[in-house]
Amino acid sequence: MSHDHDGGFAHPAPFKLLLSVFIALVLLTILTLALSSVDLGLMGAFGFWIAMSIASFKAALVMLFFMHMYWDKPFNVLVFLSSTLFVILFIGLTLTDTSHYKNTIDEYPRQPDTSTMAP
Amino acid sequence: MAVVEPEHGAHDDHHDHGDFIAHHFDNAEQQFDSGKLGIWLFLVTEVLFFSGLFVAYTLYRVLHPEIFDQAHVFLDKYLGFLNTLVLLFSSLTMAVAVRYAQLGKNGHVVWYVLGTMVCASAFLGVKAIEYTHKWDQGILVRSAFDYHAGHHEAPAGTLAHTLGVSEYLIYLSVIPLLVIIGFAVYAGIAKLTDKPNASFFSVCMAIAVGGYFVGAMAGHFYMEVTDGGFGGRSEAAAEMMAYENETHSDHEPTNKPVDHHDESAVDQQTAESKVAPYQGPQPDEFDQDIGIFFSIYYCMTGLHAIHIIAGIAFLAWILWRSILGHWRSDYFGPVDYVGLYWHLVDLIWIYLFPLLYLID
Amino acid sequence: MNLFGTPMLAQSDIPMPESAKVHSGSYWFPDQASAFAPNYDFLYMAILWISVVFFALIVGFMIYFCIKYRRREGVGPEPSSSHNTAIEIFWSVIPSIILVWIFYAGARDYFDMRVPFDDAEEIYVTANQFNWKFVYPDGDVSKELHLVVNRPVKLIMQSEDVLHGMFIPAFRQKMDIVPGRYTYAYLAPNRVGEYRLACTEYCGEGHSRMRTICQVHTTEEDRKNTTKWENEKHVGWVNGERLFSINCSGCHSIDGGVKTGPALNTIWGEKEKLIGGEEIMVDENYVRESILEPNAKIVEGYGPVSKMNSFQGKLNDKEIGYLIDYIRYLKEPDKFPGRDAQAEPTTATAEEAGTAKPEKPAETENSIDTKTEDQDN
Amino acid sequence: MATAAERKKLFGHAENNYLNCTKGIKSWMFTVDHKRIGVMYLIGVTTALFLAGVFALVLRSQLWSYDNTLLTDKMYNQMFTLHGAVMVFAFIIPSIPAALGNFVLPMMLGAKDVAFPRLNLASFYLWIFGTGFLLFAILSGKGLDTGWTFYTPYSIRTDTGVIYATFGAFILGFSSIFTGLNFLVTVNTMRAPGQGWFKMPLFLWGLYSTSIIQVLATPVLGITLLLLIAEKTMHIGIFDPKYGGDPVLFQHFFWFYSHPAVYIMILPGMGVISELIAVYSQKKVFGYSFIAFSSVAIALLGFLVWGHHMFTSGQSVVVTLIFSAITFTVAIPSAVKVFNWLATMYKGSIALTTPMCYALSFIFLFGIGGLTGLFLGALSTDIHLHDTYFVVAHFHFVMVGGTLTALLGGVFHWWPKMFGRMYNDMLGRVSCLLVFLGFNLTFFPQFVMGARGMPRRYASYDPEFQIFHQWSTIGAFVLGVGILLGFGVLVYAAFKGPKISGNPFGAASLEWQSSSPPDFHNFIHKPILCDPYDFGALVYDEELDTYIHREFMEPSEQPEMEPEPQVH
Repeated sequence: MSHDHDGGFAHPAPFKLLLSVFIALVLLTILTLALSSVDLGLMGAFGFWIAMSIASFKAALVMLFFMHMYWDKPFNVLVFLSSTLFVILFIGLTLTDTSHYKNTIDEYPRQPDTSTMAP
Repeated sequence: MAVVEPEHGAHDDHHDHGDFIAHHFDNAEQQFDSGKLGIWLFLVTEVLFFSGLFVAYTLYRVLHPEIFDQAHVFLDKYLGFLNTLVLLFSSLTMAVAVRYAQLGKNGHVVWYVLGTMVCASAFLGVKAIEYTHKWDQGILVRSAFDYHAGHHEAPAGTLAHTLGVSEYLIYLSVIPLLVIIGFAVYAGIAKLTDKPNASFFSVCMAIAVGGYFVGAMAGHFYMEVTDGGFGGRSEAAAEMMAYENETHSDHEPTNKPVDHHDESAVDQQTAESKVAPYQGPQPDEFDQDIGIFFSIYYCMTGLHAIHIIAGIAFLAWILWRSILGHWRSDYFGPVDYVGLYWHLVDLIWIYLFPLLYLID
Repeated sequence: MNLFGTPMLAQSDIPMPESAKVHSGSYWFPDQASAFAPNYDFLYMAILWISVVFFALIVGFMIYFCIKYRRREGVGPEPSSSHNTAIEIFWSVIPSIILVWIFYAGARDYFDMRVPFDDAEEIYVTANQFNWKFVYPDGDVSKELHLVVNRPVKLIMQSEDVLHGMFIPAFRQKMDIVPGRYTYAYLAPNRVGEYRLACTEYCGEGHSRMRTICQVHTTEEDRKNTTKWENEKHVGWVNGERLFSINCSGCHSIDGGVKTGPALNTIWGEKEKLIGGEEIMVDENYVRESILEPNAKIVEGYGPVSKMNSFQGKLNDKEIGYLIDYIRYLKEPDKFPGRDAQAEPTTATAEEAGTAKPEKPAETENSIDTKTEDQDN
Repeated sequence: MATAAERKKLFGHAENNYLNCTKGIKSWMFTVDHKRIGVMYLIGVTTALFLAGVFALVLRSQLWSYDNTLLTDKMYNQMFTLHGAVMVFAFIIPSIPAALGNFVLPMMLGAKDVAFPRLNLASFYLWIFGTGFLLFAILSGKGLDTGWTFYTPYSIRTDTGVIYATFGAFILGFSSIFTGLNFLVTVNTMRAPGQGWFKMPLFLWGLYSTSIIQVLATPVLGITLLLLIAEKTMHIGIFDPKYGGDPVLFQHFFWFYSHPAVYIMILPGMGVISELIAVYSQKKVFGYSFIAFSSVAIALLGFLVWGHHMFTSGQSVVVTLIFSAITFTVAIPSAVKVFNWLATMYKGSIALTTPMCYALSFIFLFGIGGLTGLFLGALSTDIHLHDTYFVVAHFHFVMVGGTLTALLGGVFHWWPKMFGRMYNDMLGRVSCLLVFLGFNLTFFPQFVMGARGMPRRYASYDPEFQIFHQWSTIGAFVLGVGILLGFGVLVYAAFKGPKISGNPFGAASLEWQSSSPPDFHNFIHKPILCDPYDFGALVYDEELDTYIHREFMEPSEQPEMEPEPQVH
């Protein structure tokens, strides 16, 4: 970040920009909601990925402008985004494993659990 | 080369130290950069903290899609949507608060931080309605899951009965009520003892926590209007029923609304033939593991709610310092840091909303 | 208890089976009693020698440098380069190549240990705190594992409470037993004798007492005659239940619910309507036929072509018998001996429901103690 | 340049220093000074070490004979659990980073403090509370008998103090996170002007890599323990098979943290060793950037190998293969470090002082610990060795032979800086010898036992193994005596040892450019930035009996020849 002595290191985001980001976020939320109501099965597996893509786009908007990533040091951005890498790693390897031994769980006879059902 | 010079005279060429620069920093910018990196790293730990729940969610959703299909109809997506809007708006006010802190306009910061806090409380209010409604119906974590369809009436004569709300809601609301009363009383005392800042702060806090009741009333009103809520559910289930009715036209079509406010539906269900059409949620149709969805739901939203509460505490600290007029263009770090934290809470919700409420 | 045949133990007065005396483990290893053992021992020794060579080099240089370059009056450090990319790459790459080989060798042998044998004897293992139970294909039950030499075995293992681990050092085989699912272990005993079998996954108070024996017999007859079987013969329907859950439960329910195939809980002895309109009595023959030739007679509502695959060659007569027992049991459970009849330890269901209660040490410990003492004396 | 009087003020023995600049218990309890916090941590982790060490000796006593009745099975299980939990969570993880790191890191950077001093103090108090909760699990009367891993479903079924202990570990986790976060920020933003990344001492690289792991992995431990508490109190059905959960999933959660945590334990130790070898060989570290990058590489690769703790757990074959393959890649950077240390000694001027003796025994013991890792990384051998004493011996060679040895070496190295007094070097070396011999005697027999099939966590065992266990028990007591001796030597020195000046060992990193003990502000002057391993930049000041940077000497005073470093 360049350091100019007049403005200090603050980068106030323009009010209009923030407002338009908010409006975009609201519209995207409505879009997700609408898609989930309308499609119902037609989208199939894609529905999930579309919803996730929209959520990620919203997240990107929040991060870029609300969280000032747009003006922030690249190192900070790298630090934060690297966390998602580790989350993906965590999910990915664990899921790979469980999906491979899932069949051994499915074939195991489980007693229906009634012990904790309230009367 | 004059290497031996007193350390404390070494910074004369730097611009003035502000009041808030800690002794071990050379200048305001180093302090700000340190804080900023620190908060980003903290957010990294937060992301990884939540990651465990996302792993649990992903695994159970991939391995047991059926329990997610069965369970999500219990979540009202319009209430989720309302909460998303509230949280997005609070993010906006927070971002604006940061902007004014950067410009050194403390008065503006006060109002926008207050707005953020009201939204945060309102979010919790809506959440309280959602939770208590589920508790009434026995929609709990895996081991305690004991769904019983229908309206839960509070025993006659209780306050909950008079208000037409859940008993649990009354219990939950006691806490914010006490907080509000506490702040209101303290505001009066501070006023009398001539502490205008403290008085103003307490009034603001009372208003901020009051947002809880706004949210709760909005949620309750929605529940009343939709006759027990379940906006998402009735719609989805109705369409599914229509679909089932087409494919199984030889069977008695059941056009009964799916909210099953009476127990007769259960009997009807058992009387059905072997190949019964989908009827909406009935206790005996569930996979026995359906409660795991709600375990994950409660863990995720519960942990998120705890973060909201912590956020309110941080915001209160920012509010107080704004009232004292601490912020200026070279010292606004705390507002920025709390803002980043708040946006992260928003970010997590942005993912939770489709993951929990909008399962197809 | 001498299960190991080491000289150290041989000194003790404990009487031991003849077979155990002829074996002795080497310095590093217990007896080699399974087909996996030579591979394991080879790889172990290979890594050991690779490590010894590297270690000797490192420590040798370290000591040499300490002497040669010890600090002396008036002698400073000699100048030498502070980095040398060539040599650093050299000593990164050489170990890498060795590591790749170790990984390959380990993975290759691992596959041998985890891939099922074609015609393995299937033995069901049930572990609980802190006992073992082994159920053989013909329904015999024992508290020790009894195998026949050169007959490969598949252990189908389940736990009734917490994690356990099945470990037979002489076979170099180990597998955890995870509650809520089956885990499998494959054994290829190739040497007669008695070997240790121990629990290796910490399971609570009596963990270290959860030890038993794996005895490898010369012949099937030997096993049949010399083994001390548990008195209670395992009843058929319990075997059938297990087979059902693995083979049938995907398509047939036992609670009256509709799945791909008809529910089986109430059909025994009833007349079922077939597709052609005729009726048939559900009896041994019909069940057997349905398992082996699913298409022969299909119940109305599930046709016209059966979605069921034939189990010809997958289930033998004895197993089909167990399944028939199980279907009969489903209809009239009262007429069959319950699970408890086989002195099977009760599951901890009731205990687990509320706050955990202390275990019943008296019962459990006794059973362990008697077992170990039997062996000792 | 500075006059002799100025030099004495800057680099001599300081009577007014951080230890006595303010007085009273409150001035320590509420201090935000990183040096004081480091000292308090040192006292804290030493206490934890002794506590857990006593547990260990009780364990070893029980194992003296194959059917000993010193402890009941239940007590034995509690004892090894507490030994493991206290050692891991309260001692090893905070030991080098929080105690030595806190003291040394800001000074190595030429900074006045860490970036967030109050957070630093907070993390110390979190450590206190966390350890307190962990110990409360003992005092609550029920003990704790799950093993430090808290594996489900046993941890859900047992009625012992799992909730206290997990909550304690949860708090300790946050203590660790805050320390790591603080260090990351400090290294990033508070390096002395002109101190580039590759001008940092290698100890800082070790700490930096450690902090990366602390920040990234520890939160997962937090959520794992929270979920475990929820599972235990409410039965949420994520880990409990009775309610549709999956116990193996818990192991994934747990090891996603706990494997990287192994590197939290060893990486700072490696950093300390890099310093010690360089200083006591008076040689620039060989292959600086290889060592630096190998630390970061180990930290990142450490996240990809957690499944190697689960080869027999019911993990699928595919994932097992992946984890095994990646496991071997971690071996490379570790090996590179060892080779580079040796190359640093080559043609050096090696002084076998106490810290150097510890460093050499580190190389020996860590060598064994690392190489035996190969047996456990290879799949077929791991099947046999998993959950046996072989594993116990392996990780003790790494954690005790590695981390504890490095900690002792580091403490002996920086002790004169901390307290301004010198210890008895001969007794220090004797303590090192006792630790070395005792340690090998304790754990080497365990390799043999493990290979022959002795399972771990056994209160009683087959008589075959008795002789090995007896050797092991004798060794454990020798090890205990060695550590106590070292402790005694240090404590005596802190109060009664001969006073000493700023840089007695001729080390070139910045923390030595101060008085001993350091001033409250660390440096009275701005330290002169130089390469941390440029020992040629130092000259010997006879009057002060210490080494100082060449630029502080008058030209006339500078000796013409290189000074020979002195051995104390």
